[in-house]
Amino acid sequence: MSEKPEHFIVDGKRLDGRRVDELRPIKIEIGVLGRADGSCYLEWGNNKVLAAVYGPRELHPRHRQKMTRSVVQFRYNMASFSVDERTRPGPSRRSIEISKVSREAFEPVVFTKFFPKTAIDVFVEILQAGAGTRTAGINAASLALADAGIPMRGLVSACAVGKVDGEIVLDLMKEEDNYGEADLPVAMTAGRQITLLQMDGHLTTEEFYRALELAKTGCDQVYELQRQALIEKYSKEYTTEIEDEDPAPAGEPEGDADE
Amino acid sequence: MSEKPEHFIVDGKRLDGRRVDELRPIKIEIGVLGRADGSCYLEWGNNKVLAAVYGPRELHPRHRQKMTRSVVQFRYNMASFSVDERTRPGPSRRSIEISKVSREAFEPVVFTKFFPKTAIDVFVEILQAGAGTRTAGINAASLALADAGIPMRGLVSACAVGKVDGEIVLDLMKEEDNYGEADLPVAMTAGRQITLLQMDGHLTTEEFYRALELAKTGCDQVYELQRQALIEKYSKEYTTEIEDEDPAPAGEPEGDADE
Amino acid sequence: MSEKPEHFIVDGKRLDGRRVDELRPIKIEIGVLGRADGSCYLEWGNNKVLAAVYGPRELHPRHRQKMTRSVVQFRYNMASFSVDERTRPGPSRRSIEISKVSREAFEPVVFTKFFPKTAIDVFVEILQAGAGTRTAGINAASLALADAGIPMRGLVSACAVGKVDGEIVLDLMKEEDNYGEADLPVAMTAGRQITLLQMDGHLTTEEFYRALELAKTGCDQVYELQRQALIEKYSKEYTTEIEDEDPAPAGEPEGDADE
Amino acid sequence: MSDDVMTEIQRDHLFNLILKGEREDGRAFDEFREISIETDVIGTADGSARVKLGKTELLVGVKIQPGEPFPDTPDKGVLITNAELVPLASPEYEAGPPREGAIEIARVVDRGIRESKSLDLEKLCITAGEKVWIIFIDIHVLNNEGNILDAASMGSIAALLTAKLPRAQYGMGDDIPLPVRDIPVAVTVIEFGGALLLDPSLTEGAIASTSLITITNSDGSISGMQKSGSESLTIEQVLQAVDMAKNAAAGIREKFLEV
Amino acid sequence: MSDDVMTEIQRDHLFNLILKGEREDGRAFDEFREISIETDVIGTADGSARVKLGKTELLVGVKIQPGEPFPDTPDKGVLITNAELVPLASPEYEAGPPREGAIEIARVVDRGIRESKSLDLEKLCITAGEKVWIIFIDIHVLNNEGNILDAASMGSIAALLTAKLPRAQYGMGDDIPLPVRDIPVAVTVIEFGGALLLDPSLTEGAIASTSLITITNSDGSISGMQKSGSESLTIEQVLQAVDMAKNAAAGIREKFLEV
Amino acid sequence: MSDDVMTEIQRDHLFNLILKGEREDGRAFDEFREISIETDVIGTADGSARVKLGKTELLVGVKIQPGEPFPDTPDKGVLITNAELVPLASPEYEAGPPREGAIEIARVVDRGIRESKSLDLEKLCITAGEKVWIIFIDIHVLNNEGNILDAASMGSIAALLTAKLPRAQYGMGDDIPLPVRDIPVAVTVIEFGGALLLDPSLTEGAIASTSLITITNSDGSISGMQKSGSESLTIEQVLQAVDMAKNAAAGIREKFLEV
Repeated sequence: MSEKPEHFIVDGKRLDGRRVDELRPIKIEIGVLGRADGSCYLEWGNNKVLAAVYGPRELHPRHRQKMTRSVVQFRYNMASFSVDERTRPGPSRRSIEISKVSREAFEPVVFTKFFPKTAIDVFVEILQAGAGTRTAGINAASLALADAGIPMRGLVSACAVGKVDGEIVLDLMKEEDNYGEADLPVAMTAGRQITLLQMDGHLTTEEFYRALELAKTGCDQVYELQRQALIEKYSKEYTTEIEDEDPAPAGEPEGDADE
Repeated sequence: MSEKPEHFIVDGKRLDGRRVDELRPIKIEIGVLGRADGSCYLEWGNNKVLAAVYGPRELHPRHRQKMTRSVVQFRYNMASFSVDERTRPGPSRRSIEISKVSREAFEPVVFTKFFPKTAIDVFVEILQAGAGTRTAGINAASLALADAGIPMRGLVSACAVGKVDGEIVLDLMKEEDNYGEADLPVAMTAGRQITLLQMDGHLTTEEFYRALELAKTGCDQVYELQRQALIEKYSKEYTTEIEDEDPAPAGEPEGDADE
Repeated sequence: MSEKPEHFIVDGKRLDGRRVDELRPIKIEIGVLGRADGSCYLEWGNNKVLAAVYGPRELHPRHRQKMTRSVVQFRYNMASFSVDERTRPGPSRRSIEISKVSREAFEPVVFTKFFPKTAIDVFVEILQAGAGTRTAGINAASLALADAGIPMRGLVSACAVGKVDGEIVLDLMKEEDNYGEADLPVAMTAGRQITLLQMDGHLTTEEFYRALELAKTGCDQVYELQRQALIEKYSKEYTTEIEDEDPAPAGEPEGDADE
Repeated sequence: MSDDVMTEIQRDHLFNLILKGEREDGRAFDEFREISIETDVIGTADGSARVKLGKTELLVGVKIQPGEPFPDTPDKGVLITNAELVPLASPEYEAGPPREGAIEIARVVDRGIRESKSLDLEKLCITAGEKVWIIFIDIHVLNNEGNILDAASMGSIAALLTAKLPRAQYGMGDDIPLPVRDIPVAVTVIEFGGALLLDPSLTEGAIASTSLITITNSDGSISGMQKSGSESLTIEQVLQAVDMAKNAAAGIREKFLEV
Repeated sequence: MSDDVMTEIQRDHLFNLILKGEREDGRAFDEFREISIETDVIGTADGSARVKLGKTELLVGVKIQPGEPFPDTPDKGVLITNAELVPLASPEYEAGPPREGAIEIARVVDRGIRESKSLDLEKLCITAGEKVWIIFIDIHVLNNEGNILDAASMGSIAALLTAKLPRAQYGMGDDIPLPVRDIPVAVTVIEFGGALLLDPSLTEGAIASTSLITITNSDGSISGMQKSGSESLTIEQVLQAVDMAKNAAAGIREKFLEV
Repeated sequence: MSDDVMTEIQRDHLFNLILKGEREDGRAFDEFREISIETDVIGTADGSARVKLGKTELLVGVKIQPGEPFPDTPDKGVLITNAELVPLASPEYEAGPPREGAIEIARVVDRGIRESKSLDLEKLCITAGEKVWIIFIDIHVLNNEGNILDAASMGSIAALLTAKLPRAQYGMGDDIPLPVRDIPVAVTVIEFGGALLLDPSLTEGAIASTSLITITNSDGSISGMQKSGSESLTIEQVLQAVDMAKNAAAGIREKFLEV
């Protein structure tokens, strides 16, 4: 673990040069896995996460089926090599809790009544962890659900807000997460329905209000990136389909979007 | 663990002042838990145990159901903080064995044929352990079964007999249990049917005979306390019911018996 | 673990006096267990293994049943005391892999289509391990299957070939296994169908060819011993049946073959 | 299905009550059931508390022993929080390792204590990098009639407040109180039909599964939050829930927890 | 159901035999099947025994290695007893961690050896508080045709009697015999139809599931008892069973176990 | 059943293609799908590789940390290989501890590296008997479209080739490359309808379940083999498969793995 820096914010700039209300760079690829019904690869700062959706599909064992709706299942999992100290494979208490609140971040938006007796399985793999894996996982899962064609009330967008050097800042990086004074991951819909909210640390009520405001701004930016990625993905596919009727295009291999 | 005392019996008195054939103080409360079908809280010397009964209820998984009778299940469990050295939560080999012999202490008396395909679940939690938890648990379970209205051939009453300083004594306390020469927990019905019998240590056959005799005396005393507790509980309820028809009684809160 | 010897082969003789193409002594007893449908006890050098077969019998849980065939199951297990350093009871990654390849050594020869929805369970217990337990287990399992009357295309015979002091040798003993340059366990039918093949170590392609040739010779010898054991077992039983009609034979207890 | 129908009826009933500003047991929306906290109830624990919240009841035991620090915090004591939802406490609970519900309770309670810096972990270092005090908080649920989480939070801090460092037992001087610097209190607010309610009963908790837990400290600051459950919350609801939780926590702290 | 009918018929048959003073295999009520105990059968173990009791057969291996003492007995060796009811030995046994039956066998055998002080654990201390000898007794059942427990008890003490402390291997001098001071023998007495029988066959054990196990020492004293099974026993039956067990144990000890 | 019918139809289809010397995706029998190996893709790992084999995709991460050697190799580093078939990668994979398929992949890859002496374990000793480097190879499957094993083998050696010993982090000097001496490559050959095919697609692998894996080194020698699957192979097939594997491995090594 790196040393605690003396200051996190100098002249309004953070350790990596960002403003207090600025997100780390986000890169999104939709539809990257062949077997899953929907998938998304997402990089966010140093995080690298992959989400896949399978379903609606039969739910086993049967006694867990619900007669009137689909059961959303969510598994957040860290690759052993995704953190500085190798983690043992398999679920930890931490990953079980994150899986629970992440599932609950989607249950409000998925139209589960459309698919009685089925399961909708969401799998998130953290390949490289760099502060904010649960929000990165939720953003990827949101797009994987869309890619799988699961009907939803809307996308879920997530980001964390925190406090360092006494200031409320958007999207904590690793040092800020390790040594900061508070961490507040939030997920919400474009309609401002909060579907995940956790907090660790120390905030006055006023700071909490400001943090929540900043989270809104952050989620808005994330939402815009998610929307762009979907448009790009599906317009490209549409274009590809049209191009297919033309003679083969020169120079560029087809199906790039799949990888 | 405390040091081994030089003598356990001085002038006919044991370390805590008891005679060799005297029980530690026992305190019984029946019907203490709201969710269970029957329950009992029991203190015995330094033991604090809680028993609950659920059932007859559906037995899962189905292939464990018996067509002609109910299946009695018994789970003896120690709270992590109930002993000097914190124990890890969950079953140990010791608790699995105690659960087995405790279940077998009740199978002879429960009218299982009345409730085919069902389970009768008995749960005993050791909250504070002070020598003799299995017998304390059985005594509490016996009353929890009665409180749940499970038809039985009779109450099961249990106590341990042991040997210290070469003498056969009733109801071992902790030091006697740790450093004594033998420990013999016994459970029986009022009709002298032995439903549990275990022995650790070293006894001649003659000592064993005497120990069994003393166990009878001990179980008789326990039985009397169990009977009194039931009478008190149900006569009080009966009284309460009658009082309910009167104007509210002054001064005393109702429903005390539930806690 | 013993020290590495300086030479494994001196004047054409190995540490235990064998030639390079010679098997260690093998002792076979068929039908040694009363409860199993078929069984075999086999000693091979310092290995002592026991195999039992149960089935065809109902397969639980039901969703694992196959509509058109029987499911072969194989469990290779080491007794805790079978090796120098006590092993913890229960499956290890090694024993899970050996169980898999051993099962696959029999799937090609068992007529599974005769018994849809059933299981054929093969259990191998390693009681004393001395290099080559998996091949010893397969040879015993083969005879236990025959003893259980499971229809098969033929017996499976197994042995290992290895390389020590740069030479290809048959049937590695413990020192050769620990310090040798390669180990190649092979199982095959009398018809030269290879049903198990694994290799560890370092061989040139030419050495591999020669090793496979030597394995054939070894499996042939094993097959002959297996065949003899079956003949002896069943002719003895036939004799016993005839003798039964005579007055009781003097001196020799009956049913020896069962033990 | 019949369960679903029952739930539907109960839901309608509760909803109609709420429209009239009422709850099934007559409480105001921001009113707790009767609270009782009894400390030092378990002699084998280093600190303990029995909490009753209406008929909900649980025990918290604190055990303290020397052990190794975590590698990344060599000069800090270790806090381990565990919750056991034993099957004695509710017909819904099953035996086995903690599931996500129990894990969430333990982790939220743990975070409240950890993040409020209520426990001065630096003072729990014995020899840096080698030996520190390990503080185990074990939450043992006895009767679940709703709102286990708030009861667990009260019980945990109450048990810590009365716990003693068992230094004498390890030859390190006299026993001293644990260094507790703040009194974090978790309060659950559930949302149902647009209304926010404190201290959900069992039925209320089952129907309105979505809640916001807020942990506040003596100075009114927040040290932990968790949205739990399958519905979303609006920002306004979150802000109102935080206020309700803060006020309720202040009352509980003053009345039951301050010395 | 059909199983139940079979059991009913067998029960009647056995009961009718017993009324006539007979058993299905012609033995007297207090007669054991043929016993054979062979020691030093496993070269990889430090002590071992193969026991046959009629057709019941099991192996006991003793492994000895240096390790850490328990914190509360820093100057004593450690005894660990384990029983594996592997699925090879009976169609009823399943793979997996030991269940209550296997645990009971291991614990009763362990108690007999421990409580008789047969093993001088003080002499198994190497460096107090740091290093002691760990004695593993592993009971490996090969064929269950009834009365595993008595066979396990005989095999365990026989294996201990021939075991050597492997001091040479750890550079501590010459190997010496384990310090065994007494020969405890467990004898099971089953009750059926009012009669008491020794050495139950598989059928007898299945029908008359209730037994009293008594462990007696060379001087006739008792060092362990366990009632096992779902019926009760009268005091007279207990006393008679103890006598039968003591006599049988004396015979077994003299004939098979004394050097 | 319908699954079986589908399989039957696919089998016939593939078989007809093979008779014509064709495969479903137009490849030659000895032709791999497109291979892409990207290294140093995970910043939190000490070495890593992302392998694509057609649409099959997996990540291998190498983590290195100091730890204790195995007692029987006190002067050698430790190699631990693990494969996670996470449910994100295929609808057939389930969450939970590794099953036999994952264990076989991990163990075969491990053997190839270990037996080829590719990793110089002696050089990974820090202090003999006390501290050595532990090398964890974690194979994380992302998308299974057939032939995971070959991809895992390529990825593992590629990750090792770029891995660094993190000496700086532990104050042992500068980071240096791992001592890798050889480049073992595993190649799977499947048998179907008498033909031998390289790099099975998902369908081919499912239909022709029997394969021979051969691991060859830079000098063409063999350091590991494994027959896997439920059918047998002839000796001629084995010899031909070894040749095919050796040639393919040479090509892969030269093109993708040599520096």
